[in-house]
Amino acid sequence: MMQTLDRIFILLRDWLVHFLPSAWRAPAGTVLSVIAIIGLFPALFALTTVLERKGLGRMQNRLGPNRTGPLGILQPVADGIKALTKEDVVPFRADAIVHFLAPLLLVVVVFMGFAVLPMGRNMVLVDMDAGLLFFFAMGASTELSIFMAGWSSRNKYSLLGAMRAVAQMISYEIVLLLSSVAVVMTAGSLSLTKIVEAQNTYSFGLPHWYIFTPWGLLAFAMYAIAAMAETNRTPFDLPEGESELVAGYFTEYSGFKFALFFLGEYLGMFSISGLGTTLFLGGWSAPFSFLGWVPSWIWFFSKVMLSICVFIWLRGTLPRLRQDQLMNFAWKFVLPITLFNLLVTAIWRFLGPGWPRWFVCTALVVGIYVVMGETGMRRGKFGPRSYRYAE
Amino acid sequence: MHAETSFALQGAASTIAQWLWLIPAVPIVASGVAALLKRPQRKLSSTLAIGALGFSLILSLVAFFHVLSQWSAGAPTREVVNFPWIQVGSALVDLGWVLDPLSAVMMVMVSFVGLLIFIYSTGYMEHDENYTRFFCFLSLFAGAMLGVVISNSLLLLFMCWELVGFTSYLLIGFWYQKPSAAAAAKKAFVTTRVGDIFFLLGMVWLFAQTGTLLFYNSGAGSMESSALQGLLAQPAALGLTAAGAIGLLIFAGAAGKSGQLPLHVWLPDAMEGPTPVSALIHAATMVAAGVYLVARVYPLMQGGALTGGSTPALTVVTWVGASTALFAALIAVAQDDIKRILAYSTVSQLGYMMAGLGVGGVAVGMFHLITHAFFKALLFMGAGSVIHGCHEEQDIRKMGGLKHAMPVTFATYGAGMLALTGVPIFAGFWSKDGILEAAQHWSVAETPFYLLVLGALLTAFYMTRQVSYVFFGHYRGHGHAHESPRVMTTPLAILAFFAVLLGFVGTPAWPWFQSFLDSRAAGVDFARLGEAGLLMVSSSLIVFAGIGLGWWLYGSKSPEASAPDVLEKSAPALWHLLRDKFYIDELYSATVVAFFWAFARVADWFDRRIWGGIVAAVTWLFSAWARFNRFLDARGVDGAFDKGCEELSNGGGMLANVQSGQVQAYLRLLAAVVVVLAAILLWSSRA
Amino acid sequence: MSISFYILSALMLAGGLGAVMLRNAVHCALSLSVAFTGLALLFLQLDAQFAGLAQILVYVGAVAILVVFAILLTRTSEEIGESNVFSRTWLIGLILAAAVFAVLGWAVLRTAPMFPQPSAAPPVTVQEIGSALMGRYVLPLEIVALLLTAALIGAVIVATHEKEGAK
Amino acid sequence: MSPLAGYLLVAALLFAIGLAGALTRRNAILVLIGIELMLNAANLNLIAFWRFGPHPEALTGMMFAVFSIAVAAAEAAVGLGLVISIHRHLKTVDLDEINRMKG
Repeated sequence: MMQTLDRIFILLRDWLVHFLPSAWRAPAGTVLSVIAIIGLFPALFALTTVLERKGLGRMQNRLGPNRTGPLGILQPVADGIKALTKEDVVPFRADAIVHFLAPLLLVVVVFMGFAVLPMGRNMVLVDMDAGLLFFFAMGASTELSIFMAGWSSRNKYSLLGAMRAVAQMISYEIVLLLSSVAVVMTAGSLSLTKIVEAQNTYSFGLPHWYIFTPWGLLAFAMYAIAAMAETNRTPFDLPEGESELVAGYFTEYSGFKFALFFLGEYLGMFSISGLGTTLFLGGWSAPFSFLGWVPSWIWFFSKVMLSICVFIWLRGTLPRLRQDQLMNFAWKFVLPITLFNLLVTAIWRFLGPGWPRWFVCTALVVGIYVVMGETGMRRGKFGPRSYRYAE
Repeated sequence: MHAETSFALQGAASTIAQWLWLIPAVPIVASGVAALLKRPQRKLSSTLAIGALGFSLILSLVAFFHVLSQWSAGAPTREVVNFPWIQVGSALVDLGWVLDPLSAVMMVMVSFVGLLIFIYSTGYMEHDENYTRFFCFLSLFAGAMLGVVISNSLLLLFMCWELVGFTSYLLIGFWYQKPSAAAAAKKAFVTTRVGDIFFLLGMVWLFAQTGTLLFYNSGAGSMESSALQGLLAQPAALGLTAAGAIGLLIFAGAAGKSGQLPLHVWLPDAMEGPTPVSALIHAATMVAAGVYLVARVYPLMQGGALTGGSTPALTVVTWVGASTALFAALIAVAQDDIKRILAYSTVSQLGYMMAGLGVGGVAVGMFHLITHAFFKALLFMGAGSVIHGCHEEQDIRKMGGLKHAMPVTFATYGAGMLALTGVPIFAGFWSKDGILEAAQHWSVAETPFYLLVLGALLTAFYMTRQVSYVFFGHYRGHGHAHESPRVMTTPLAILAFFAVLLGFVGTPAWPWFQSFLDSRAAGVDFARLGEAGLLMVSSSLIVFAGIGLGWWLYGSKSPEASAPDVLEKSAPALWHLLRDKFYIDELYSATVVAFFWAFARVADWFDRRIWGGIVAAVTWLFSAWARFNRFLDARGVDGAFDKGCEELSNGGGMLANVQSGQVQAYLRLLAAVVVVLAAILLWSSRA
Repeated sequence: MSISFYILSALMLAGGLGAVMLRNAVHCALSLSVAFTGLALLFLQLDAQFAGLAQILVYVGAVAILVVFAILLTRTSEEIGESNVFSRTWLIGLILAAAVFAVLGWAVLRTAPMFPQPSAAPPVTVQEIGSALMGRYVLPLEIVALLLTAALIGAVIVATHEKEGAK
Repeated sequence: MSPLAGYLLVAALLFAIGLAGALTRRNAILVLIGIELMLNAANLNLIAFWRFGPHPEALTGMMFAVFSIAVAAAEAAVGLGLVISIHRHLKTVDLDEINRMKG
């Protein structure tokens, strides 16, 4: 029973394609799963928007949207209709083609990122050997689209926002990459499915997720920070800081394109959370060995939604950084720690199983964290601003 | 690479054996960190050092109990971990560390006493401005010493050995602004070098013979039968076997470190260092290193002869030890500096250990080493506390009556003194008595035994003299004395405890310690007590005689600071001979040092006159030749050359126009050339 | 010669042409990234998965962005309607480029008959590449690491202000 | 025509395009773009030779390409840095106007 429930989607797909002649089945199956992904995540997106607005509302001691539908569940539908029916305004001197292409590129690229995420046992679109690399390649391409959007709008707010966004994303992408390299070093593979398999073992009923190792914990913390910056979420939402530049790079977008950007941003959140889940939280594996009977995809999506909730929580909690603080934080604090963490991971790998590596690695991790914090604070690296404008 | 293959382990060593290297590594790392601190942070550095050594102590205890359990289980008690270090030609040099009763006992002793000394130093050095540096050196020293203890390879041992020497140099010369301290440090360093040269020779010889420097390597080590047979087989000079000769060379190194005749001169001068250093160097570690080394290479010396029987090498060791024991004791009688007296007594006690090794085997010597480490550390730290209390006064004639002023110090010091003199039931009694007994039954000669007995008498005498000077009578110093802080007295108390009781692990009735070292089963039989009883009684009688004599001469009446010594009044000549240490230093400076001075002067003269002259002549010739050349150049060559240059520069000027400064122009040119060349190439390879 | 090859190369060449021909510098940069993407896809088609993805990651993700930044930082005036984006000697350049292509193409066509017949795709996993990088090619890897570090520092030093105060 | 020849021709064409760009543009950055294109053409050659060469399993060409990608990144960074500093000094990136370095 539970087996079938676990494999339900695969069975469904196979059942659907078995009507076709055998030659077409494989491609048809792929198409089906693509459609499933394209259908599923926007739905999640809709759900999340409600969740976020209501959650934020509660944090600010007010009720969120509660007019459309029971408890405002239908709010996203209303929003969607509004976005679709709105007039699509393109600024007069804007670069029409680029202005049009930017949101499309963003959404397409973000969607492609999902192709390599294993969302359950045997539930991955393309089990690519270099899956992680593919994911990051796609992630890297989003910056281009954001720049296109900002530049093509011929609006200084948009351009500034885009510049900020791109600078910040590049800076934090390095961190993102390096903190996942730690996992790759341990799992010995770039294939996300293999990484999940590597974590899907238990001792004393507890899973061997990488977050439960000293280096893994540090790497995950850094990953989470970088992920927030990568998706331009608070406290790293300078690119769209309303108080500073109207809405950042999509100031000049309206109607459906705006909705696309919105969608892209949330999809980015999903995919990054999915990757984090896969890398550190054991992907679709159950948190306790005795819970193994629960279908794997349930675990995956619950973990993803959990991290989304953390995103929302942080947005409701933290104030916004300043641009120079952001950069200093990336290059002078997070990056060094991540690099050092690679070293720790190597030591972990080198020492081999046994108590010593726990002892040594924990000491190192705590040590580096304390030392970096101390020096950073003492030198006032995160202190007063120091801008330089390009002339 | 997988973690499993990270260490090239040999033999199935237990976890603790595999991680043994942490014991020396941690203090060394700690000292490195202390050295790298941006600005001196006193608290942090001392905490670091103490914590590191404490960690080593814990690990050593773990190791010790591991060995203990192995032993009591009757399992083999020696575990080694070896790994290849470098490849010299075809020979592969291995390093490694060993865990056996000997090293286990040593490392526990070193780290424990060392830890106490560290704690003590936090009090003693409190007002020193180079506190941080001091602790950096201290823990480096401790780490190096532990390295000596655990190393399973003569080479590794030698490295750590040199490191020990170097750090002792740093520590003795810690107050380098005092010229005497600097000189003492230099002296210590150079003198020990003399021994180390022989050590190095012996090592090289050993490597040449056996092709390995590992002590134990599952049958292939140099201390194991297969290698030993080869060494014993082939004779060296003077009826020594190669084994014996190598052993003696290494012993020379040991003698240098642990101040045996004739290399003892540096040790008393080393008193210039801070007192904790003296305690560390003279009591626990450095001087012990020599004895420990001899114990390590004992198989070489013993050279197959059964215990009881002796070999030339062992005979030499015995004689050197015995004579040192008496000699140093004699000198100690006539010293006035509290620490110098202790230093000379250390030398003489080391003599006892060496003699013990010579006559009685590893266990006897090592037992005395251990007990001595405790009570001598106690005495030194007590002396330090006394000096501290008397405002940095070291002359015992300027002290006195301190038993009221500093009761804790007095009590502990007294315990240490009794242990050193060998009053029954105190630790020193058992260990020294073991040595005496072994010496008595020694097959080769009687004399060493009597030397040692005489030494014992003198020991009792001078210790009594010192104590009565320091603690009895009335205070003769300036200011008034005060008790030392708790952080200094507590270690004293702990050490005193051991100084009193430690002896019982090795009584003749229950030779637990000895049998542990020889990894035999321990047993209790009081019959042995009976056998040894006569000697015990007599030796304790001798000790009491010494004490009584000392008390009669010094204790009863409290002499004035300025008044000449009692002995001086009775036998001035002898007194001055002793006081000036048999003029050994003068002898050396008159012979060895003077010789090198003369040699240096000769070389200098030679340099100035002969070589200088030749060089000057050559210089003159060349300069003359150069002048001639210049003449030729100026007249002949230049003219033509200038003309050529002119032409060239004109041509360059023309070519310069091609270089327009336009990047793309260069690129164009490049592309064009590429096209042409490629075309030519293809065309030519057409056929 | 599969059909996808033609499509991809057409895409890439179009991107390249755009990168060198368009008047607006930013458009040039964007179409440059199109060319990069096309090239990456060609790599993928050549079963060089790793190289292709690395190509996207490095070029589209980093180099293109760098170029764009540089363009925006060095913008003197509004490029729109800038009179002549081509240098005075553009004709010579064009001719030379054509000549180079002619020579190269000639060389290729002449040696084409002796090309080996296409073999089956080599089954090369990332694992192998990694072990090769850590094994046979470890020295080049280290050198490249050094080079990258030097380049990073150098670029920062070159691009930052000389005058004090500003960071 | 064998596939290798096709790839090589495409690479040659890309190279020529890049060269043309490098030779004809005035903006220094666009010249750099051209150079990047040439580099990529070379990479395409390497990969093609690796794929159709006699020993694909040796990975030589692949490694060469990967390394050259890495080096190209460094080259771009330094080159653009230079261009920016030139612009800072001369207030222009027009190569026709930059001719300070003449003999």
